[in-house]
Amino acid sequence: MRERIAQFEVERIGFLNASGQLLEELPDDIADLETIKQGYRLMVLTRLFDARAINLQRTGQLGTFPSSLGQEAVTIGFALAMQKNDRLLPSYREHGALLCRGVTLCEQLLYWGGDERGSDYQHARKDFPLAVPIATQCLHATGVATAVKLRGEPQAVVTVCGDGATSKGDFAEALNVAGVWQLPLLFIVTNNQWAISVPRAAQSHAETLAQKAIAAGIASVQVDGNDLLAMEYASRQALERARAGGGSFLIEAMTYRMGDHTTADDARRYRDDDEVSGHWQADPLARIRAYLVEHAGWKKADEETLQADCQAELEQAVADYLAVAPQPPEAMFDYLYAELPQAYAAQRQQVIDRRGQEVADE
Amino acid sequence: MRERIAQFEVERIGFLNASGQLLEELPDDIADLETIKQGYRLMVLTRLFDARAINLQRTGQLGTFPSSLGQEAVTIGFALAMQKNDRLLPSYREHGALLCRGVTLCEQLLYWGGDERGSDYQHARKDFPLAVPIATQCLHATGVATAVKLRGEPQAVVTVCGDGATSKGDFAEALNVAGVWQLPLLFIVTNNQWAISVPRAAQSHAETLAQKAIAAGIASVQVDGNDLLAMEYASRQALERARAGGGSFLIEAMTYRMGDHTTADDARRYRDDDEVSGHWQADPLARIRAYLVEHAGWKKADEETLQADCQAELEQAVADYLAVAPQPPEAMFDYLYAELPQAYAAQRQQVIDRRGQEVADE
Amino acid sequence: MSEITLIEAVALALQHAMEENPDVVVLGEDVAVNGGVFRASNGLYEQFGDERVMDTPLAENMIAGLAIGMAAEGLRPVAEFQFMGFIYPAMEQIVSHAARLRNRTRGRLNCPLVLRAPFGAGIHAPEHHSESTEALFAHIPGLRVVVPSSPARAYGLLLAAIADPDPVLFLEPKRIYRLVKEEFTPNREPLPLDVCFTLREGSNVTLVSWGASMVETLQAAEQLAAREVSAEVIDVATVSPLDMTTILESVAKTGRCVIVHEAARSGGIGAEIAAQIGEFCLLDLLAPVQRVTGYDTVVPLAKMEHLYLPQVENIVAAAINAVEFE
Amino acid sequence: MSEITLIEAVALALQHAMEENPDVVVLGEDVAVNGGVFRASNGLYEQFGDERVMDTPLAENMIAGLAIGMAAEGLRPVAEFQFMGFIYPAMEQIVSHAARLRNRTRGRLNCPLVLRAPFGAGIHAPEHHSESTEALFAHIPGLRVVVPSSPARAYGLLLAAIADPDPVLFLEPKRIYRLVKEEFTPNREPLPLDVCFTLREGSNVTLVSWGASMVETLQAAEQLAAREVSAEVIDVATVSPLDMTTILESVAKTGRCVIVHEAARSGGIGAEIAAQIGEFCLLDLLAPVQRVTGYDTVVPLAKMEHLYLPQVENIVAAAINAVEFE
Ligand SMILES: Cc1ncc(C[n+]2csc(CCOP(=O)(O)OP(=O)(O)O)c2C)c(N)n1
Ligand SMILES: Cc1ncc(C[n+]2csc(CCOP(=O)(O)OP(=O)(O)O)c2C)c(N)n1
Ligand SMILES: [Mg+2]
Ligand SMILES: [Mg+2]
Repeated sequence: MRERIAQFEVERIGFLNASGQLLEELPDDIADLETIKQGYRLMVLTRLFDARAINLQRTGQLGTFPSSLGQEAVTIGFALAMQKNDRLLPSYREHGALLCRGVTLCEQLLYWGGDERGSDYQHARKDFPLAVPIATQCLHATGVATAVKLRGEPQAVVTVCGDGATSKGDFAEALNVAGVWQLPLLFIVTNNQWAISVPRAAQSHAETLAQKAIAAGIASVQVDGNDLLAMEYASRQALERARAGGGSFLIEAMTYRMGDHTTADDARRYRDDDEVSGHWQADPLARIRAYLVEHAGWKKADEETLQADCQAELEQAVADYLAVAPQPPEAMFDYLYAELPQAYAAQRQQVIDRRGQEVADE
Repeated sequence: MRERIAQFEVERIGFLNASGQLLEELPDDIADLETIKQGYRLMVLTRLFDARAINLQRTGQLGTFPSSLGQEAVTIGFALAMQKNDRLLPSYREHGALLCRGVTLCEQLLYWGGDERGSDYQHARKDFPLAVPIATQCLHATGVATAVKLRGEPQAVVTVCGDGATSKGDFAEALNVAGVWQLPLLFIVTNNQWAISVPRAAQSHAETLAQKAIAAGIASVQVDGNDLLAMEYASRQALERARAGGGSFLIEAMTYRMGDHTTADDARRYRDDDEVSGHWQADPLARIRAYLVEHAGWKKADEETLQADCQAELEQAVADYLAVAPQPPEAMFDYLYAELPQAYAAQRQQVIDRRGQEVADE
Repeated sequence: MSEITLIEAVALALQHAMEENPDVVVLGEDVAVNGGVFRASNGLYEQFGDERVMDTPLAENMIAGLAIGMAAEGLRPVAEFQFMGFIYPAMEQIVSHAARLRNRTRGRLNCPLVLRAPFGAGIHAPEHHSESTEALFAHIPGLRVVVPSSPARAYGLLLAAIADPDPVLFLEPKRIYRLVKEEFTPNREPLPLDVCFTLREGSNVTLVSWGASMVETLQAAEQLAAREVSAEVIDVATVSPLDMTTILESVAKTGRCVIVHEAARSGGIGAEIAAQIGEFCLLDLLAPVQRVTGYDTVVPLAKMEHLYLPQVENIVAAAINAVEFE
Repeated sequence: MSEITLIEAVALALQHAMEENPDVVVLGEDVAVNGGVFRASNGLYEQFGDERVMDTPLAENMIAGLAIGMAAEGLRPVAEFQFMGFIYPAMEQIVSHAARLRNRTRGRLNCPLVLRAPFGAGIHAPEHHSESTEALFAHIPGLRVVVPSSPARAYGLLLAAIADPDPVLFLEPKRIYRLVKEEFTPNREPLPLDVCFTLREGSNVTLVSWGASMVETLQAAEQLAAREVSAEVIDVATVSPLDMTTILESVAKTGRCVIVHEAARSGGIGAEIAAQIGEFCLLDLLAPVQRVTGYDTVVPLAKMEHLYLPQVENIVAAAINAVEFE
């Protein structure tokens, strides 16, 4: 005897077409225009930042850097939906979300410039720093969400990873415990179609990545990640649900990595420029700008002011970054433990002396 | 706009009710009665073996031992469906499947008695030994299946793990690569409702474990694991499909761990005896015996002969086991590498001398 | 005052820490209703409920990651790994996150967690249940590795580990979980981390060990005394970071040292101790530092386990060798 | 004969091994079309196709488990880990399976695989891209750990690792991937495993190192020569199991030893080498064995990386110390 005992489906949400036109009437509780403008501003700033960071890297003033070009609506969309006291556990490509959370451009440059102080966020004290080891942050997020839940805080937690990351066991383990413990946790999968050179299709045979949530018995949806309205809306709904005790949620945000994986990568080795160009049609910035032009009277002058403001803010941040004095060498030891064990005191002195010697030699 | 973009369902298969009566007409290609009788014999032998092994452990003649009481139809069901040249990568509770694959009772006792030679299977040379670290065998199985596929062998691979094991990332990673590489690989999840003291419901919020396959885009089904006919049938279909290039499959076999987790466990600490007794209603042995009585003219005399034969075979195996001479102490070194590196030669000599000293002291 | 076993001492420390500090939570496989497979968390679930004593799904990597997230939020998670042989799935979380979160964020986030695991051979358990790979963790900056060798030290050191603001791997010598009993008052006082304990004073040779091997090491000292060799016995206790001061002072006095550990010899913590003695005490040494250790093999299954473990006579022989060296 | 970089030598060895033996397959993240993030498998996908050069999904634990399954079936998988800092998810598979399959089955199944990983600091990469945790793996019986320090040795040792019937962790010093060039004929001949290479003979002090630090060690030997100190230079190459014979013979001759490694000092492989020198050469030693190493810290991010790495002058100073010791 064969009987059906369970049934599932995956839905997709999007409000704007590629030209920024409404696909249907917006829900009542769509983000207000002020929020969207704020989001657009952050998108513009993020795009400028990306380009500038690559430029700094090329000129030897920054380390390896991963551009988020083309993914701005994803990262800013979910971040707009977060409350200040929610927690973010990002991957390394979420510059826009970090900005939105109050992590300064200067802090972000410091980090990518190879200075640990860049992760000592002054305005997002409880957010996690970037996770480099893929998908590991998803597990930390379950712990943070457990703590939040145990304490009865009315907050939610957001963690972000890539399409490639969904192949790593950590992701499945995190979804699983989030499901069974009904944690207030939103998983954002930024499906930008590539994990360095490995295309989405070579990563999993699943038709959607949203359906990975089914394995954990949690709800999910696929969202047009280049549609800021949809990203903000879906994220906000999921977060409200989580804060109200409704449990975890997964959003697969469909987007495209327009740039190289990082400044150390050359994407032309493994994908056609044509494929990339095609995706410019779906540019999230142009799309939301068109929406603002049509629905919020966004003018050329507004745009020019915005661009100029962002450019100025960025240049100030770069200047601040370049002016930061180096850490003292013993910083290497000073944050390893709350109090440095006696066993390492001599080594600490050694690195101070060594630096002193270097300075004397110079 | 919200649209449905994917849809999934989970089915359940079973042919016999708890009393061994047919739920509906059997498919034409159901196992023939000889196979079922062979399976029943193995189930009886496995059950006797389990009891005897526990007894050996209690009397200090065997190490920690995990009983498979109640799960015989699962483990023998899928093993019956395998061809000799298929490969098995079992977990530690698959004594019945091992028997079916030609791993002798004596080898199994040797292993559980703490002698590595128990894993040097004489008749299943390419099957993997038991995996103790949970779910790790699922990954090995993907490698074995890849090798089989690369070489164009018309074989399939079976790997087995428990309900608890499905929470470990390895399981998800293995399913994922099996899906995307379309490997000839059958995953059996022996859902016996418990992972030591942790009940199935605390392990995952997924309604079924079969649906974990959806995350990897592979097909799956839930099977009444106490129904030998259904287990053999579902496994054979999945294996034929896999051998024909149809890719991977997952079977969630629903059963119940009737005994303690192992001889080191006391299940009364965490579950009611009542719960356990209830499950005797669904005893897989009684059920398939009832089927044989009704459909194959199985008589009391047949049963008595079978029991006596199995008992004799078991006692012979126990006698053989107890008579095995110990390994020489240097065996500790002799299988570590193909050739022992010079660096360890002195240590090897030391252990020989030490054993010599012990013998002299005795 | 009553006789307490090592495993009972662990359970008492967990209970007292949870009573003192509501942020202390216990998590792991089978730690709640079942009280842990060795009963280390016996009674905690009943006393503190499922919000503070959590059975997790079966995934060690997840357990570590979960604990890190909790710790960063200010909880004091104590996570149990059922056996040290099952801690490896958590390696990435331990090496790349637990040990680094404070350093990475310049102190903004930190990681006050304890990872407990029973370790060592000698209980006739199946494969992977006999590991002593403390050296893998001792090589990781930012982590502490603590190994008690008596009930009282298990109690006091576990309290200290839980109170410590940084991550601690707390390895419990399961061979002596019930073997060693001791009378002491569980007075809610931690013992100091990062220091060795000198268990016996002596003048001819220094015996250095930790964990279950302390039993054989102390017995060896007794036998040596009978042979007029006065052995100083040091329990390292915190195997990373090492308190070399205590060890070097002792060796400077005795001129001889035998290090005893159950772990494989090559690259064991004994190597680091011997290297530092060679570096800082060379001129005091009257004999080469010797190591009495497990072999560089996989721990054999039950039938040959006894041939793997360091025995009292090996320690005695090494000490006599050292004393007779010229 | 032509000038070959270390990374080119790796690629050549892979190519030649694949040409010689159809069982050799290459797998990992980005190894196929992209040719590996450092181009170690450049051209292999084009030459051998997707059946022998496989891009895997992103999961290191899976990569290791997959390779073990393949190896047990008689293939010769060479798996790439993109950086050593990302190998930890595979720890359970490496420790509990790769290193044990042969022993566990008394030789029935074995595990002829190679796990390649670039390692070490000094290229200004992000966090986790600068690891030198070879000691973690060197402590695991059943595994070999091999570290080349020149293009010719990378070529010959990788061929040997692939031909070896047991699992080998092959760690490539990425700082010198393109820094060191060498003329040699890639003649399809393996070099021996399990032996040190003496790169320079000398009589006053033995300098022992491996991997990228060989560059500074050889430079130090030059500078010492200018100061009339004759240094013997040994490249350990196979860091587990250790060829102590070569090292001990050298130290017996020179009476002094400086060990140089980039890894954190405590519990590094330098400790094992120093311990064995102390054990077997005590009376030959004219000075304490010294270790010039990375600090017991997380490798700092790019801006302070240079302060972490052992420098030529540190090695020279240690050698001079040793020579002047009394
Ligand atoms: C555990 C681990 N393995 C490998 C890497 C190297 N690596 C960095 S990014 C990346 C690809 C990630 O792809 P995806 O998850 O899709 O994120 P995206 O880069 O597209 O944002 C890889 C393999 C890593 N950082 N961590
Ligand atoms: C990696 C790992 N963690 C923990 C254990 C200890 N352990 C042995 S069996 C078991 C429960 C397994 O449950 P399940 O997968 O349902 O299999 P079952 O025992 O029910 O057959 C645990 C936690 C282990 N063997 N390996
Ligand atoms: Mg991606
Ligand atoms: Mg189970």
